[in-house]
Amino acid sequence: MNNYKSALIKENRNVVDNIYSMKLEGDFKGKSGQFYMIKPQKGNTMLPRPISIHSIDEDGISFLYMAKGKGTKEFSKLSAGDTIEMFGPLGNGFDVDEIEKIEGKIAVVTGGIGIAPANQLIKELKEKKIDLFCGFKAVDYSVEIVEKNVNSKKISTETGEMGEKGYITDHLPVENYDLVITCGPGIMMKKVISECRKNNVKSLVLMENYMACGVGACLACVCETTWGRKRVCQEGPVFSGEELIWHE
Amino acid sequence: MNNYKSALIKENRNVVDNIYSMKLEGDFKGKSGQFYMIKPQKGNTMLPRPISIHSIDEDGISFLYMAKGKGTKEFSKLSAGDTIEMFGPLGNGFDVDEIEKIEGKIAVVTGGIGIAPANQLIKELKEKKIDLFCGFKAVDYSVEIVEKNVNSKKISTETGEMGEKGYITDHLPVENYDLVITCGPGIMMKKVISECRKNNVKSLVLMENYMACGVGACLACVCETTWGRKRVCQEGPVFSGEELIWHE
Amino acid sequence: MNKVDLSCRIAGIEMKNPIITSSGTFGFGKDYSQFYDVDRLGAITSKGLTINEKLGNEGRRVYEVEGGLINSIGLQNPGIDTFMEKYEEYCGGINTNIIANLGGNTLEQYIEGAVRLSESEVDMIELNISCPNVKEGGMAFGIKSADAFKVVKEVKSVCKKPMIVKLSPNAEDIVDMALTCEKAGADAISLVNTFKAMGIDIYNRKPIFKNVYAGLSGVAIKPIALRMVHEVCKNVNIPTIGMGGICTWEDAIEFIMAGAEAISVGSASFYNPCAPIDILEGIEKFMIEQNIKNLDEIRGII
Amino acid sequence: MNKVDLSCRIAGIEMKNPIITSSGTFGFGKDYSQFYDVDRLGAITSKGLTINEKLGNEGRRVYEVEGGLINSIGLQNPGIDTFMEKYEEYCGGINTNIIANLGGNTLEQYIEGAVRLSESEVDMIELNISCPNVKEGGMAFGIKSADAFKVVKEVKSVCKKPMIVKLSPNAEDIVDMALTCEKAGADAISLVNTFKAMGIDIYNRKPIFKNVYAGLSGVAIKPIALRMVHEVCKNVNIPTIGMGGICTWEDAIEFIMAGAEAISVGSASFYNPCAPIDILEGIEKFMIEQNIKNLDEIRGII
Ligand SMILES: Cc1cc2nc3c(=O)[nH]c(=O)nc-3n(C[C@H](O)[C@H](O)[C@H](O)COP(=O)(O)OP(=O)(O)OC[C@H]3O[C@@H](n4cnc5c(N)ncnc54)[C@H](O)[C@@H]3O)c2cc1C
Ligand SMILES: Cc1cc2nc3c(=O)[nH]c(=O)nc-3n(C[C@H](O)[C@H](O)[C@H](O)COP(=O)(O)OP(=O)(O)OC[C@H]3O[C@@H](n4cnc5c(N)ncnc54)[C@H](O)[C@@H]3O)c2cc1C
Ligand SMILES: Cc1cc2nc3c(=O)[nH]c(=O)nc-3n(C[C@H](O)[C@H](O)[C@H](O)COP(=O)(O)O)c2cc1C
Ligand SMILES: Cc1cc2nc3c(=O)[nH]c(=O)nc-3n(C[C@H](O)[C@H](O)[C@H](O)COP(=O)(O)O)c2cc1C
Ligand code: FES
Ligand code: FES
Repeated sequence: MNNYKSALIKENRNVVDNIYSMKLEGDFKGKSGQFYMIKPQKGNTMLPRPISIHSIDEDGISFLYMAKGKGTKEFSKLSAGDTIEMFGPLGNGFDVDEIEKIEGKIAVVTGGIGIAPANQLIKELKEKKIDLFCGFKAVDYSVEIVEKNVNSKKISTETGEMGEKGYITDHLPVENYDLVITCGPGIMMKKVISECRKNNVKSLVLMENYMACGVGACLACVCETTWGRKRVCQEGPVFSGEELIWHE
Repeated sequence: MNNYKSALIKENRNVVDNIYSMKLEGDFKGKSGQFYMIKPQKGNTMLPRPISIHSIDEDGISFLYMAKGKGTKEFSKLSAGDTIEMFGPLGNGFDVDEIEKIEGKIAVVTGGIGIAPANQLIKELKEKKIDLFCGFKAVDYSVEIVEKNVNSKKISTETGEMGEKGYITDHLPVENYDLVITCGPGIMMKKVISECRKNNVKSLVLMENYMACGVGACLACVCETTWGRKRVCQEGPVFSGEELIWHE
Repeated sequence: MNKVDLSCRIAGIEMKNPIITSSGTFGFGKDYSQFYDVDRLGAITSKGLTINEKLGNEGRRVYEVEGGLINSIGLQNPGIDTFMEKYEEYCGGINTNIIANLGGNTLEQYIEGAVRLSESEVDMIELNISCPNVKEGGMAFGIKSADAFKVVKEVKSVCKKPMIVKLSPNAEDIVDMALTCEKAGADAISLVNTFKAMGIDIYNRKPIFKNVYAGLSGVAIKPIALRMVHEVCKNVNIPTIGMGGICTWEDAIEFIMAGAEAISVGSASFYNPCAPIDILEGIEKFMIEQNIKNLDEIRGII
Repeated sequence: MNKVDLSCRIAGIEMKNPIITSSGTFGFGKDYSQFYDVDRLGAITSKGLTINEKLGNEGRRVYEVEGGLINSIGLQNPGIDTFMEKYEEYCGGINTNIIANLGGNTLEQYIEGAVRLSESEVDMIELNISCPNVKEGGMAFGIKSADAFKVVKEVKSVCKKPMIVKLSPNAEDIVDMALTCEKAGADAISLVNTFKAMGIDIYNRKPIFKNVYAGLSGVAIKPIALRMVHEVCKNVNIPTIGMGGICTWEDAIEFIMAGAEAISVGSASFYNPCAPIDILEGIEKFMIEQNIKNLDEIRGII
């Protein structure tokens, strides 16, 4: 049972700018690409927000999140000892066995906070090392904890302050890969998918959308696919680039 | 200017049962019978609640309150270091000079949390010692800090656990006094006033009512007087027993 | 917990308790079974169903506001035929009353929908003339009593299941609307659906929703919904299902005291997935404490 | 702060900024001068005034609900004559536009009230046909457009001040109501007044209010009020004052983008006595940041 429960925050640390890392101790379930719906027990927002599993093991779970709107800004004000309410794991998550069966090279391409789910994925890909491409606005974060499991990494920032200057998609040789996995802003993922399609490269996409229920009941979070409008929280959040249809 | 400000809580202590004492440090204004509108900075209630000055001096202010409904229950969950928002002092307050001019004996009669404003009043009555009558449900509170300034005190509880058993009004020889000052539940104050009237004894009453603005603007808090419907927050909360008209 | 009797009856259907989950917030009933046994509920209501499959609205579909939620789902659903073919998958194994919520754009679609659903296994049909999120029909039938009369009467004449009519709070005159639906043959009334509302993204200078207007639900609407339920209950003789912002058992008791035979929980499930069960247990506890043996003792007491 | 132009114009009256305080939440203007200089506001609106003194309602008058406030004040006021006699005491020294809110139970009372107030020093009259808290008249005139037409037309014909008509969200058809008032001669429209709502004390098994129904205001109603203001602004040619749950400068900008010429702050003053000024300063800051020189650049952009 996916019980709705409350959990004490072990740590809620400001990583850089508006990026925070929240750790909870205890027995949590889930795998890469899945997410939890979380909200502060005391706060002014009532809807929980979907946050990916950034790291999970026997000791507990951690989330990496960007304080961007009302809900995540409330998260950022919490401290160790505060209580959050949560339920999960939700969504399909990545099929790591299938991914590991891929013959050839795999790239993981993240934009901004898209690094959050990538971390757990890379941890789980034990048989397969990947090439990591991370784009950020101005400063990078969380890359150091990811990189020990990767073949290579490339970082770019829009301002050029760190890594290469420009969008990460400008530095991604799609044609060298057999599978590209991407999480990040819609506009970036769209670009990645269309490059993959042009080059006949398979892709996997972690979709985001506004959610209400998180469990498939409300149809708030649908995205367009070749097999109809599908729920990001249920049939997703992981879709193949081939099945997604992008509107603007 | 009666600025709207925030203040850090110095202490928020559970006195007994659902009675709490909240202390704030700093420079606050006000006198007995006046009140502040207060609310937690973070919380689920938006309207501030009127709370009497329980004690005020150069070091700060304290409130004594009963956690009974939504608002005051939220107060009770606050801890030292949390922020409240507040404005005041509001209302007319007691005219201590006038009270001290009274020739003869004065009784202060409180019911339950009505002891809160009585404390500051008794502190201010330097020239005049009073007889204190306090009624409670089951246990007394805050009486010890009041009693050093009084001639005599009598306590009653409804259960008889402490002091005399029964209502405090049953133990009050109104006819012995020249002025009776009362704060507490409406039903008790009504009884006190009617006894005073029968015995031709003057009385002063600290009225309560539901408030929205606290500053005279909304007319939520009116009570019936011989000179029209008057605002507890503005023309009150202190009224003379003679001018009040009680509806049920 | 055997001491109290929570049973109630809507349009001849016995319910073990008055807790229903609202259309569009509970899928087809199984999504929340990961949190509790949904059979414990008095009834569940399906997502709005239409004769043909509907893709729903484009663009953003939900927007949180203070005290509420604005949604623009637009009746996305697989269509009644698919629902009936895959009934096992959607509702199979659920052992409580199932209410099918029926939407439509035209009178013909409503009639056709009711004919088809009459052959299904659902226990009741809730005629939704109050959806603010579809361009034609939908709420249009729920604004003026005269428009509602026609659709309710005609649908009722073909409907072989007990029929609830779901009212819009945007109706011109909610009491007249309820009376009209009663006269037209409704077996029960449910209210309220969402309030027509909007939000604006001030930085992008655009409405939040593609359709501009969308439906407000959640605790924000509770005091208005409660008033409407009270007004309706004082005026009609058929049973009423009260809803709109019910989040706690106290809210539910308010609606029952206002006269509702049953209550329905919508958006609250998003805030707390266990809300319907928490409400059920809260009501039981209140009844025990207050020595209420049967909800009839307090129903409509206001 | 000189870089931006916040001025606006309602019914020929120049206002230095679009921030008004709402009737019934701001006394006669001076109560909040302990918090800030009320002259900084674009206008202030008086408590509802009636021909004869009114004592207002008995019993509880305010009740906090989630996201809002239900009130049952019942137009307590000293009467227009006393208001005019003691004008100095009530409004003397206030150096901004003063709007007198005019209430009544009958057509005659409204007419008489407008005649008297026309002789007063107030700058505008706001005809309140939307108060849910008086037994007769009040909101009754604000439900059906035909009823409103008569009172607006007749009052306008005797009113020598610019006349705003304040609409009720309980109107059967808000757009038709606004158009009707425009046709009947209103110089401006303000909306919304409070929503008819209720609360129940479940332990005492009694309604919270003696009158059972009372008026809901506060942030809970904002998304609905915003939609109504938007609908009205798209349909009338006279200026509109938008209100209903405006608590932050962002809320105010939403109403302006929806088309409001000015906005009015009501219950928010109870939550934060400095709300109107915080909103004013927030709007100025937003304009500077977004390089908006004049609010006309964004007004009605949605
Ligand atoms: C499956 C899934 C996994 C996610 N994992 C993470 C994660 O690990 N870390 C993290 O920081 N964020 C994650 N997100 C995004 C996160 O849920 C949103 O940022 C959050 O809901 C925003 O809420 P808010 O109240 O802060 O912002 P809002 O006030 O709702 O909006 C603020 C801004 O954020 C944007 N926004 C809001 N919600 C979303 C959303 N769901 N998708 C895209 N943009 C949005 C809007 O454009 C808006 O401008 C995930 C989303 C999904 C669907
Ligand atoms: C001038 C003044 C001074 C006050 N001083 C104190 C004080 O020093 N200490 C203290 O504990 N309380 C004081 N009160 C009462 C206090 O303001 C209320 O108890 C509080 O507003 C209740 O809010 P709530 O949200 O907890 O309860 P609500 O949820 O609003 O109501 C809970 C219960 O409290 C009762 N109640 C609520 N508000 C009032 C009220 N204003 N008057 C009477 N009964 C009410 C209701 O009957 C209800 O049953 C004072 C009130 C006034 C008007
Ligand atoms: C996301 C969402 C989808 C909805 N879909 C439907 C629907 O398909 N049919 C319907 O009659 N009502 C629908 N509603 C309205 C609810 O059933 C309910 O009437 C309304 O939300 C008020 O109740 P609440 O405040 O408890 O949510 C929907 C509401 C929400 C929030
Ligand atoms: C306590 C209170 C008293 C009110 N009195 C009046 C009144 O006398 N006349 C009137 O037209 N509106 C009155 N209103 C309605 C407000 O002016 C305003 O239209 C409504 O509260 C919605 O705005 P808000 O949500 O910002 O409060 C009153 C509102 C409140 C809360
Ligand atoms: S969030 Fe409700 S269906 Fe996905
Ligand atoms: S609380 Fe508003 S007038 Fe007293």
